[in-house]
Amino acid sequence: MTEEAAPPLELRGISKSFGGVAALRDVDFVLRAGEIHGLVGENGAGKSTLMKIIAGLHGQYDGRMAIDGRPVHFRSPREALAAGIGMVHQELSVVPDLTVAENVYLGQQPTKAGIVDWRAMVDGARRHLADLGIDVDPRARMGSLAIGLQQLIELARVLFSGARIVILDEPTSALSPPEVQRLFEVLRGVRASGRSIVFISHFLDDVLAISDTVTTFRNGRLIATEAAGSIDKGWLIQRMIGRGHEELEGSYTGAIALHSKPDAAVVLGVRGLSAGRAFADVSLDVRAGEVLGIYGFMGCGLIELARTLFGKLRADAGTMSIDGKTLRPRSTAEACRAGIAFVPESRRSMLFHTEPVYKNMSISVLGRIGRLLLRPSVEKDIARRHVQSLSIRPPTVETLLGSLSGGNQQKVALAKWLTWPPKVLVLSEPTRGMDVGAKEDVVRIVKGLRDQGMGVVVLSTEPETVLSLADRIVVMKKGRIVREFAGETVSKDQLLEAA
Amino acid sequence: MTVFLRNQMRIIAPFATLIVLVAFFSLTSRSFASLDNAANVLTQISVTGIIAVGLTFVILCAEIDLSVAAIANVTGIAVAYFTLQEGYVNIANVPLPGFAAILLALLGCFMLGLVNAAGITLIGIPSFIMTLAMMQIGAGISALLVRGQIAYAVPDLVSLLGAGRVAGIPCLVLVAAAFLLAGHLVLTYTRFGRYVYMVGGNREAAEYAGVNVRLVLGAVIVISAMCSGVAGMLGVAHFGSAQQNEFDGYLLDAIAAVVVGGTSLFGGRGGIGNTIIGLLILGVLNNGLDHIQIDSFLKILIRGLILLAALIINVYVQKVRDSA
Amino acid sequence: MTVFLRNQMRIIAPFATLIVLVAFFSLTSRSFASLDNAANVLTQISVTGIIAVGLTFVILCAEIDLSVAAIANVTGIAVAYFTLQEGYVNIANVPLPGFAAILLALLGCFMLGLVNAAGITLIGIPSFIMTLAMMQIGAGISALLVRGQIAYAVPDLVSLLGAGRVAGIPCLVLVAAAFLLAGHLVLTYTRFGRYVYMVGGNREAAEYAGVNVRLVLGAVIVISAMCSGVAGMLGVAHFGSAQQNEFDGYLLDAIAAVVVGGTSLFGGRGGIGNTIIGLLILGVLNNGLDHIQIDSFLKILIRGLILLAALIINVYVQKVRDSA
Amino acid sequence: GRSEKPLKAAFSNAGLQATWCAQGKAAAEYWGKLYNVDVTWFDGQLDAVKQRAAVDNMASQKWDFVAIQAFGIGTLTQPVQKMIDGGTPVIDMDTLIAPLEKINVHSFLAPDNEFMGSAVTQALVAKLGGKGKVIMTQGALGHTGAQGRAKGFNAVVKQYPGIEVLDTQPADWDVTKVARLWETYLTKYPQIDAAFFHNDDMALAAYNVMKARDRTNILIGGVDAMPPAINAVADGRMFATVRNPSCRIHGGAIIAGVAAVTAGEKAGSGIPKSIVTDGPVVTKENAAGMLWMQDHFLI
Ligand SMILES: Nc1ncnc2c1ncn2[C@@H]1O[C@H](COP(=O)(O)OP(=O)(O)OP(=O)(O)O)[C@@H](O)[C@H]1O
Ligand SMILES: Nc1ncnc2c1ncn2[C@@H]1O[C@H](COP(=O)(O)OP(=O)(O)OP(=O)(O)O)[C@@H](O)[C@H]1O
Ligand SMILES: [Mg+2]
Ligand SMILES: [Mg+2]
Repeated sequence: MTEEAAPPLELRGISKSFGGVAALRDVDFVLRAGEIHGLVGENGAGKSTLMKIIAGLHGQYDGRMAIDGRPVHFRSPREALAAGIGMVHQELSVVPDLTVAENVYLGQQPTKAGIVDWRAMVDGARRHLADLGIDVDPRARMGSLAIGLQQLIELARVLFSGARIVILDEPTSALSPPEVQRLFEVLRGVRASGRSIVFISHFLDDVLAISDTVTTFRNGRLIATEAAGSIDKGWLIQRMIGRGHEELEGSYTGAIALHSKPDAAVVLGVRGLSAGRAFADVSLDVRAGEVLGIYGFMGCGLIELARTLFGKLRADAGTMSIDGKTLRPRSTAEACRAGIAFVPESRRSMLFHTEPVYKNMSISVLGRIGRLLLRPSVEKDIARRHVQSLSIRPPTVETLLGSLSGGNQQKVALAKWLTWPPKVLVLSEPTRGMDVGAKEDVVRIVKGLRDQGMGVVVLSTEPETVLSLADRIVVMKKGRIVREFAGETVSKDQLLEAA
Repeated sequence: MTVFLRNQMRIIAPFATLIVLVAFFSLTSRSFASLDNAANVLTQISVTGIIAVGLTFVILCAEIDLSVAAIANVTGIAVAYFTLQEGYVNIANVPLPGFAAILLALLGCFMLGLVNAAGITLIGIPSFIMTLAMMQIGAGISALLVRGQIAYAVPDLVSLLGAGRVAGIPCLVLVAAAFLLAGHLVLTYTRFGRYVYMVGGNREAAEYAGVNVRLVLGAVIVISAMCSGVAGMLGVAHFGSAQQNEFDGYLLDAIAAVVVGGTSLFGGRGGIGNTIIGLLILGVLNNGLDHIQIDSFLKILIRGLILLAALIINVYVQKVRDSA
Repeated sequence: MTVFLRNQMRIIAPFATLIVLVAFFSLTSRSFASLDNAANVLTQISVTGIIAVGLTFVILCAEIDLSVAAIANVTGIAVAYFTLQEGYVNIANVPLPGFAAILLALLGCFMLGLVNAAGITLIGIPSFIMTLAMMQIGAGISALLVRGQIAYAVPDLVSLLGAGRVAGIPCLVLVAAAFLLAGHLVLTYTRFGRYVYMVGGNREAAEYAGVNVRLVLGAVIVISAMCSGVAGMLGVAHFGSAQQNEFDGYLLDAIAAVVVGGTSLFGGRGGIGNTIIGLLILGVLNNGLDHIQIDSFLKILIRGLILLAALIINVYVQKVRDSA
Repeated sequence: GRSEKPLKAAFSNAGLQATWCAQGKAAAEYWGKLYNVDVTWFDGQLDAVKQRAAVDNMASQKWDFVAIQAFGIGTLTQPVQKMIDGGTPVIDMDTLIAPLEKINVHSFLAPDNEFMGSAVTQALVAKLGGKGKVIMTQGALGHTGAQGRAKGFNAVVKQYPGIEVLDTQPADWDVTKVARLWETYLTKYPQIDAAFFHNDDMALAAYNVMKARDRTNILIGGVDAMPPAINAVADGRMFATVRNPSCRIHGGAIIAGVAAVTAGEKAGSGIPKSIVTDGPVVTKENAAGMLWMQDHFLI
């Protein structure tokens, strides 16, 4: 080796397995000083696992890690932090009951003579947040803020913690495009100060835009590392998926023509629906056999609207009707009985990880399989059908759900509504955190359902998702519907502009 | 390890504990291992067993019910309150025909269960403190009904089920067995039972799957109150008297039985099979300690230590299962 | 609503409950609203208060400690066990100098706390059942030490702090105030205190932020045991005797004080301020009911109902706060 | 007289946590040794259910005789009946196992609670000269002993129009509740002349509160006369207590049992169905003697 200085972070021959499943196989990874290193790969490729090893969350692994050439082996996040490694995790990890200021300084509250210096904390937090272009009262309770803001505050914490190596695991999934741009400016500032950043994302355009170097992962292996300037999106998809990328790419970008069906019957009618501060005066019609896309930035009320449609949240005003019959769901069970089905955005909150696949699929239709008694054989038969038609891996219905990959879990979540198709299917962020291949599967399944005559509502903050699925698109902004696209051609830029 | 074996670990560990205890007492005491004493053990765990059936439902849903003993006590006292007492019993009670007394008492515990359920599901009070308050309320009602006196008579049916024998077997044991069996069947073979496991496993997911989570929780709390009520009525018949605080000890016993048996306090895992093993462990432990010559003051400590040991084993075995 | 007011809702609701109770008892009893009686209330909540300080830490971490009363009892008995007793006390005890007795007793409760902490953080037993087992173990040790007898003498220092007065104010009240103040300062102004809120608010986030969650949990459990121990020692001095089961009632009282004060059982919300209000609510309730002429049997029920009402108010106010 | 061959006896009492019960156990073991009886103990742990389980276990073993103090009246009937039916003499101590007409025990050795209550109250009232303000602090209201003692107290004060009863709240035998109650009383009532407690442990706890407020002029009466209380009487902290003769009852049970086995005494003929085992009122004068007798398990 003829390098003058050892790289800030160097990993050699890293392998890690959970139970019998290999998550990482013999990975060599080098992070250089002052670079933004993009990391892409399918769901379950092992990106987060590698980063968690670096951040001290997984103490048990094979292989060697070195910081500035010095060998290290972290066994807790504390040790990693002490060595200058900060990480923003894929799942939001903030303390909702504490103030914004404390969340900015989480775990490193400034002290004077051993006593927490509240004033310094509030002032410092205000300064850091201003640097990110955020204007909130640092004394406000974290939980009272929108998710996107919380995500930014968590980012602020790690960016300003003084970490020399900053790992961002899908930091933008909850951010609006302007927020993403602001984040990128800050990241460039961090890079300019000589610190290094690992940036993980499924938004390949973002990765290419911000990174100096990009590394692709597939199936636990590091496939390639290239300078960002010398590659394009197609190249990345090729490396990530390992198969032809043309058709994937097609549905993913560019302007598309909408084919709405104005004469089909309205299955779900919504008039003047309002709920607290989340959204107001929302009116929609969902027709049989069409996909209605609802697009908006994070925090514009999409999540709350989805939950209100499914009876999880109570509306303050307005009406809903199914097939013209008024519906006022006070519980999810009631909405369900009326024919509405729902898939929430987080996998954690829609599946039973310690139960087998077939129970996850049958939970919503138990009442139809048998009024009082269970009929496991019927349940399994139904589950087998779905496993086959959705090509879920592994193809057995007795496997515990927790051992499936994220994409396969997502398919199971959808499958539970397919046995007796509902009249209206509400999907919230159906592709969040999914790799392009899995996204393609979702698109295929949803379009199939639509063609059977179901009314589908897709709510998403990802323009690509809405564009690839919807027959008609409405745009929400600050809790209100501001624009509808029907029977025309629409592009990503138009959506962003409307929102 | 095969999937089957792994799934069974949750019951195998407590079962091993049980075997060790039985072996230990059989070796150290000559009077322990007898048919007569086996009947003792079964009778002694019967009242706890009936309570534990309901509590198993509650704990499977990741909730807790601290009012089981108090509700048992109220119900037992209520059924006596509505029964004609001997002349020397000094309670201003309201004698009614037997079936009416039983119905009223059951209605009473149903109502208390309903209040619990409403507090937990509608108002949103955590079950731990809602049932803590109910424990006090139950004690208060008991005190008001008997006013420090003791009642002895209960309706014939209650007396038969609680203190009678059929073919030499105490009816109480048969009733407890029936409750445990029914609980097992409901949990394993009905839709409601599946919902209980799912709600305990991931409440949010159950809700998003269209399960009426509040209804399931409410039902489970009411079931617990009803089981406690029946246990209280039969307990009064079994012990031969109804008085304040009679059942206080059952709270910890019932919780311990469910948990020592291997049902997870975090919900979704375990079942009546585990509860049965837990009941037997505690029953054998309590009974066995009476059969060996041991300092009375030491007994309490030994009981606590064995309990702790059983819990540690459970937790370790669980880890083996999860990581395997 | 301003940010400030909204943040204060958690304490305003219980405070309103307290005001209502004080007003009610002042109107219905002539002897309630006096300075002397205020001193009574303060003395009466002092032992609970010291226990509740530790329990507040535990509950803020979203754990529970059911062994507080048992550990208080053991420690109180231990300090008497190591003190020279009068001739008529029939305990084979081991008299030591006062400071040695105090140190040994504190060491004892520290060890019990450590066992709790090890069970919870190292082995992974849920705190609910670990401390349930410890409750039994504590009762067992108490039984072994006093063997059904009652001890009266405690070291002078303990006796001064538990039963003495300084400038007319009971030392016990001063000690409790000192514990509450110290608890408040630690929770608000030290990193450890903030870690407690972080661990209770989001355990994973705390861990990611580099907090040694196990250490915090372990520390909190040990703190709880130590507070209970001190409460037990001073309680023995205050009540003038050390005997088995003496402190049993303190378990529910301490939990109720913390929870009625508005600290969330799910962790991360609340604090010593809330605990103080909760202590006063329970103290006023218990004391006030002694002042008004009321059927003794009805008292238990009324206490339960008022408790429930306070909880319902807490939950509703909380909802207002969260939705605002 | 003493048994030739060693006898096996089982004892159960309410709960060894109580000093009175613990003393009883020591007395039974002491007299057992003298009479060649091997005593096995089944602790009731002050819990009706636990005692029932213990007595169930007792009933499934073989004993020459059995002696029981019930924690909850009526809760032990079934196993006790089983032992009686099996020919084992069952001696009932202190508290009824069940109303006497419901169960045929060998004999019932018990103090007269009403007498104890009235005797101490009488001593207090006499000292006050029939005039003054008194408070009774009761045990658990469900406890028959407490009910009897309250009856005795009421019977006496009724006879003296000069005596005013200020309060009679229960403290459930719990010293922490006694302290709370008495703190309130001392605030509420500027004048209290005498106080009667349903047992000495409660009386001593209340004394503590009185001392803390310099109200030691209150005459204290208690029940049980265990050594700490006798000492308190001797040094003037308490005025009087009445002996609830634990040793006499438990020792008497040994003797009654041995007589039943060796001499074939039958219930109702050889030994009366019910024996009142009363103790005297203890004041400064007889305190020392009472202590000596207890040391040797005589009363
Ligand atoms: N704690 C765990 N226990 C068991 N298996 C795990 C655990 N964490 C990760 N895995 C498995 O390891 C593999 C890699 O997961 P990882 O989270 O690293 O993927 P990823 O590349 O970050 O995917 P995504 O893009 O969905 O975040 C997956 O098969 C996953 O199921
Ligand atoms: N369109 C649908 N698509 C998928 N699942 C559905 C659909 N409609 C109902 N279900 C599921 O079937 C279950 C049974 O529905 P059904 O209307 O038969 O309930 P039920 O048996 O009448 O229940 P209850 O007795 O509580 O009224 C519902 O809980 C729901 O989960
Ligand atoms: Mg990941
Ligand atoms: Mg229906």
